[in-house]
Amino acid sequence: MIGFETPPEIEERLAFVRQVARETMRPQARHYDDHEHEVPWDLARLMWQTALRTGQSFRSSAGGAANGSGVGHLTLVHVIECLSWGDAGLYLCVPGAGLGGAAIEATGTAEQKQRFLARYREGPPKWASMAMTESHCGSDTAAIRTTAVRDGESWVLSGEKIFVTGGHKSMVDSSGLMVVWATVDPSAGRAGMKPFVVEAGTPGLTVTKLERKMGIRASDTASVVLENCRIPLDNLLGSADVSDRTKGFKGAMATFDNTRPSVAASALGIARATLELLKELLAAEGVAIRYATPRNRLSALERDVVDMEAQLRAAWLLTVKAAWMMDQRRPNTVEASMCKVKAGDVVTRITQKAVELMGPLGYSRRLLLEKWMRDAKINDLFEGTGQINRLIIARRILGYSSRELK
Amino acid sequence: MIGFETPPEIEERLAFVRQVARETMRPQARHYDDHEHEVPWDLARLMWQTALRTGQSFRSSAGGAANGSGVGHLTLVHVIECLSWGDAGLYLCVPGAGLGGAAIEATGTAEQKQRFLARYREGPPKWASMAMTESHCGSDTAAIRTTAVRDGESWVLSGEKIFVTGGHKSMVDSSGLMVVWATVDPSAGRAGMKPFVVEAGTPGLTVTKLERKMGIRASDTASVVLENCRIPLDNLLGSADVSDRTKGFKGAMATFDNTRPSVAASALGIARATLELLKELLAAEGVAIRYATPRNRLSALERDVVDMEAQLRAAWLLTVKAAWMMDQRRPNTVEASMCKVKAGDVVTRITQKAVELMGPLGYSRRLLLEKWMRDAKINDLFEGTGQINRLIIARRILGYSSRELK
Amino acid sequence: MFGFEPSEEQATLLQALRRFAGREMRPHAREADEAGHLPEGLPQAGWELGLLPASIPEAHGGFGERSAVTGVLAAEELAWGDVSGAMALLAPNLVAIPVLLCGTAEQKRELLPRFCGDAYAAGSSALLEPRYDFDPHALRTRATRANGAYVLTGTKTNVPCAADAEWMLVYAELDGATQAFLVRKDSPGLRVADRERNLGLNALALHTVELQGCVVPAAQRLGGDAGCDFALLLGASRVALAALAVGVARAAYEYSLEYAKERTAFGEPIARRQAIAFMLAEMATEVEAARLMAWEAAWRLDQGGDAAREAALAKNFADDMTLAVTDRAVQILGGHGYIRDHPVEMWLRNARGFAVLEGLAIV
Amino acid sequence: MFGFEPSEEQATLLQALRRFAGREMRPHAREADEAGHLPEGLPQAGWELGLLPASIPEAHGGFGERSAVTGVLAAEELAWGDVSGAMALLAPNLVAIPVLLCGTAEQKRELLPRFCGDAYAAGSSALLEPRYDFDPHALRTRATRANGAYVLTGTKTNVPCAADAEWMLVYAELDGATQAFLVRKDSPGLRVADRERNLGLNALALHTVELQGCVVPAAQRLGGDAGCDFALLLGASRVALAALAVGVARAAYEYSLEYAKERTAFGEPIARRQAIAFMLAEMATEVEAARLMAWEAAWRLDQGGDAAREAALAKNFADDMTLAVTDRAVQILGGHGYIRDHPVEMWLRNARGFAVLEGLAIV
Repeated sequence: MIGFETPPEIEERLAFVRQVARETMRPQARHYDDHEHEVPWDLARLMWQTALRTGQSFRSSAGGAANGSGVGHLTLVHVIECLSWGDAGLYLCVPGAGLGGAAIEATGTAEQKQRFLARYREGPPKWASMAMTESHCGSDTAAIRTTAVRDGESWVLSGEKIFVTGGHKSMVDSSGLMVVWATVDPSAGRAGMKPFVVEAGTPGLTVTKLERKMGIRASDTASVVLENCRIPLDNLLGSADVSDRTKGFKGAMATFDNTRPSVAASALGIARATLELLKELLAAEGVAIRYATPRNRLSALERDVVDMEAQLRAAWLLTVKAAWMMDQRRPNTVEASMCKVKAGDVVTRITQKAVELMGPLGYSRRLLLEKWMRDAKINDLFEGTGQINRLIIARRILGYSSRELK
Repeated sequence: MIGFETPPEIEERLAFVRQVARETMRPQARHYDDHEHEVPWDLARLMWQTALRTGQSFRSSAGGAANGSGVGHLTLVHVIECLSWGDAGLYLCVPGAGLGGAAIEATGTAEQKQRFLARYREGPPKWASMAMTESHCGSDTAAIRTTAVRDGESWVLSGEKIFVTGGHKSMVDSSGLMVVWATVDPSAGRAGMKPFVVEAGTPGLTVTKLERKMGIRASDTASVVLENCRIPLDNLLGSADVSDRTKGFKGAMATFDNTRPSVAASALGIARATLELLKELLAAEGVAIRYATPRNRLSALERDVVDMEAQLRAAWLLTVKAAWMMDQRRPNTVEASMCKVKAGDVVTRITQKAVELMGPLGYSRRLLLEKWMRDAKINDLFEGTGQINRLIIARRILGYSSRELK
Repeated sequence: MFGFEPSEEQATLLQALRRFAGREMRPHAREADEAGHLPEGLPQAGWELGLLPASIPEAHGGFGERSAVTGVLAAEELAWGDVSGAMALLAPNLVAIPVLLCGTAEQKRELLPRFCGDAYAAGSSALLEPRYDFDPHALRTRATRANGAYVLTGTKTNVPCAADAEWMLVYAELDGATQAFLVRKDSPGLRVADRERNLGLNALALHTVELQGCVVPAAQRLGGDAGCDFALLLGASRVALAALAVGVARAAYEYSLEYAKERTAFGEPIARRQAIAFMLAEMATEVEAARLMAWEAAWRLDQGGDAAREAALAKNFADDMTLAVTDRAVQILGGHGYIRDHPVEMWLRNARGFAVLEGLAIV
Repeated sequence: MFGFEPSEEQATLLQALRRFAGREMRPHAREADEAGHLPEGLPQAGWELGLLPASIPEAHGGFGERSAVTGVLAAEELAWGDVSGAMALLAPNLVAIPVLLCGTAEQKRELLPRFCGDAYAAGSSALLEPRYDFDPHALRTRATRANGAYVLTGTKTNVPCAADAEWMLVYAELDGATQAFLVRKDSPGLRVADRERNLGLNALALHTVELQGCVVPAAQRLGGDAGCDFALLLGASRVALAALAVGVARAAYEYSLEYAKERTAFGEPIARRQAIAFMLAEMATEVEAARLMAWEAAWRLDQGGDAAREAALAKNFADDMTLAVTDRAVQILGGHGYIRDHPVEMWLRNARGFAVLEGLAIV
């Protein structure tokens, strides 16, 4: 059946989320933008306690999917969209298993999932992170140089990682964990790349730098050095066998497929916030948008708003569909990349345009429009740039391997 | 010095051209669109006689450059822009040495230039054409299969060519010539590619098909079969030596560098015609364009017109600069491709948008707007698609060879 | 609930439509474009798919219930085959659907059975007017009251199948709002004038229609004295056009994708170049997004909600999308895209129509 | 004649400017952005390039003649170094150029020598107002006549160097048109309020300025009783902004080009991928086109012709171009583009300002 009604169970969850976004996150948005890397502990505790009480994470679909309701990812994109409507930087500070958890879900054994993820259902707030990128390679994830060498009953990790979202929160501010991708066999290329879990407090892992960013400044983006970082053998997620291609690099890709709609949803939360504020400000000036009028009969400003609204809707429907497919357990690589590409484009365009349409008011820090433009841009860049996602889509629709289409 | 004044000698030449465009070409535009491939003899004779009388071609810069005035190419882009304002399809029917002549200018010896180009200064109207593309290769000009084999005092050409602009006019409708690119050594790649002059009436060259096109229907786009087409040895332009790289493939490229600003100018003639008609129609409806008003304060339609005007100006200035550089005998490969890319984009956008802005009137064949949209699109496609020209620009600005950037 | 999959019934219908579009429409589209008319038997052959009767309840001679969602699914498939043909096939909708949605009991009784027979019966509607700043909410065609009847005066353009339709729905301004009137062929004051000649949609018979004091009995006002909900009809029309636009774009996307995989340059398929591959990725994304927007607006119509905004947004998006996608398809084919041996230039011309057309289809 | 090459004199100046921008501006731009102010000695160091005195005739203390073309050439180079710094360096122009173009003999005598000394003397002008629909032709700041003087009332925003400038040119509506008034620092009724905090241009001191019944003697109306040619001043201002926008874009284009050649992924520089290479080709083309448009509009100003349309088109084009180019530069740097270690995110924030700003520079 074709249908577009938000199910009541999602609406129910959103009631609380909307309230937090409106009353707790939005009013603090400017403060945490001005105070880069300050941890929003009030929000973190509130969200953590609520997640513990309800058993439903705000950062991963695990709860939903596990209880068989089948709307895990659909719920998640709705929740994330709402939280990012409140503030995208603060959303990234909401504790929970997040991207690190998604990697464990995608590549870990049942035992590992239990062992590593249990902490996210008890105790004080915790974050999880994933370390993939290295300074010499961005999109080229197969080129990573961090090594994992077996030494008796341990793996010893050595290398440097950058762009670890929430790295500081997961390892320093809380007793969380980081999923570190390293190669067990540099000669094996992607097949040698494996995910390892490093728990907070493990000697040999140091957070060396927090990036100063254009936007989403509440979120920490960490650099990490691994120096003879020793972890138990069974902290390798999945199999150490380099001929086992199902869980290694493909596991990472599965993680991204899982999380791309979440990134899209976050982008679209910013876009909706922007469009709503823009329309409110215009309405206060007596400008009403005549949606049903042919668009070349509108004022330039009205037509821009109508276009922005159409683009936002387009991106949101792609996102909902990608999440729905995941809940239906269908392959959704193309759809996940499509919604990511589109949402990244759309939020960039909408926020940039909104600043322009409000003139000097839009450019000023008195309104949040300029902040949202800064926050927005990350969505074109992380978890695969727009270019990488276009590559993924193109390979699939053309039936090309990554060798055939580089 | 930086300056933007059209020199008086160009203005003088344009007086006649403007009159022809307005009084002879424009009124016949629809007729020759409806009657595909009919030769506009009246126009052809008028332009031919005028060129003979004045000694100034409408299709090539040769006259201007030779007399040392130094404004040959500048004049030419102005002339072509004006003629295409009249009608781009009919402009391509104006007799003269055109693209074939440009190839001879770029690659021939002084003797060859005299021998082959003299006919364009006397007798009845004649056209020249250039045959490069083959059906299996479009942009990949180095892959051509047409061969030239030496047999005593002759070259024997064999192969099939498509997309020969004006092929029929040059070889069937007049005693002109065609510059045919063929390889003297298939193993030598680009180095083996050489230009050969085939004169009208040469046995073994047959025009086999005229393409039915979206627009510029007055112009013929011919397919040609060469079957043991025997031509004198010295009809090879430049040197037969495959190690001589200056005049072969590079000669072709020089031809394109020479003619790309002309193609851009033709595109921009269509664009200006479109914009002028659009503004006239709107003015008749009482719509005035407020140029100096901030554009987000305009109506959607006004802002579109202002944007179109800015884009047209941008493309035209790039074109003028590329032509100016050629007159200054400076390398202008980048500039020639820039103006071609921009003009192709701009004319496509402007004509497509104009149809939309005039609503059902724009879509109707009662106005020429729909025709100009069809005429326009070729400019994105021939003498290097937008993609190929981007490649050329990119290689130059990056300092990459064609091997490094494919 | 959310759902992105046609029902079983819809899937079966789509299969039949795809077969029909591929076999009966696509192969003849170019010839029809050049000739200026559709293949003789096409409307009848398409009629036998039973689309419209499946939207009309049994009480009025049909065998189903209208679903805008099913309508947009069908419209996309038909337009994928040929949009001129699709509009001709859907022309009976132009009368039947508005009557079904807004007609009086009498109007339904009188008109709906005419569209449930075995033979294709053309219908038509006249909304568009020949002005650059056409606005369906501010028509220049006027309806005035006189002697208990309505008198229509004005000029309409691009009225589909106007010469063949027994009934035509004419939209006119009445008391400051847009209303619709059922006008029978050969009514005095109604003149079906010349065929329009346009950039595209050449195979579809589109006419100028002159209304010069055309008297229409009060009972032929759509919805009777209460009138019709024009916003509802406009929404249903815009959704239909959006879906047709998706069909055209999908055709062009698929064609250029196949071409790019087969065409080689510099020793490999051109699809292996990022410039081409990324264009295709973007085309695929935009087509899919436009489709979902049309679906959502149609779904909202079926829920009985106000879909005016969604329908307008879906149409706006699809208008731009279909132009961009067909233009890119021509670009991918390069010089070959400009030649009428390939269909892409025709699709570009057809696609350009969407942003300037209103009211030419309804589901 | 057509010409696309700076004169010898201009070329010499450009060399000096390039050196200055590269050594004195670029290296400090990021720190200035974070700190919210320019390096202490920058305005004075820039002043020693002698740009403004070279535009003022000897009779008024300078040593040259104004050329808008030279002005845009200089503006591009300075903005390539840092646009906040460039605007501060050019701030004296905001008073001097309008006086030069439209001032009375008395105004020229009084004011121009102040801008020909050895020390940088800030100037300022107040055009922009804090509203989304700002239009320089329809100001809300009003000038009314009272007792042979003018009284100014209204609120101005983003007034550069307002706290430091001895003289400020305030634009206000008078008799339905925009006119300008020379207002001295500390005039009663003139209040330089808080620094603005914006998305970009953070190093430049931009202030809100309140005018509450600020009385200005009649002799301080620019051009005296005859007033000024505002269209001319607006044109000269828009051309300056267009050239500054080109400078920002060129910086981003060059930086991302170098990055793309050095950064490797999948075994080769990312510039070898079409997606990146084509972006760079388009950026190069757009920067060049915008530059030529600014040149042409400036040339037209120098010819004494009406350049209002050309200047508006040049600014419109440059506004869009500089946003698109800086955004693409961030895109080419990927995640690194988002980090404040690289300048491109700053350039994107600065670039976004152009479409919302008017009157902040003049040449």
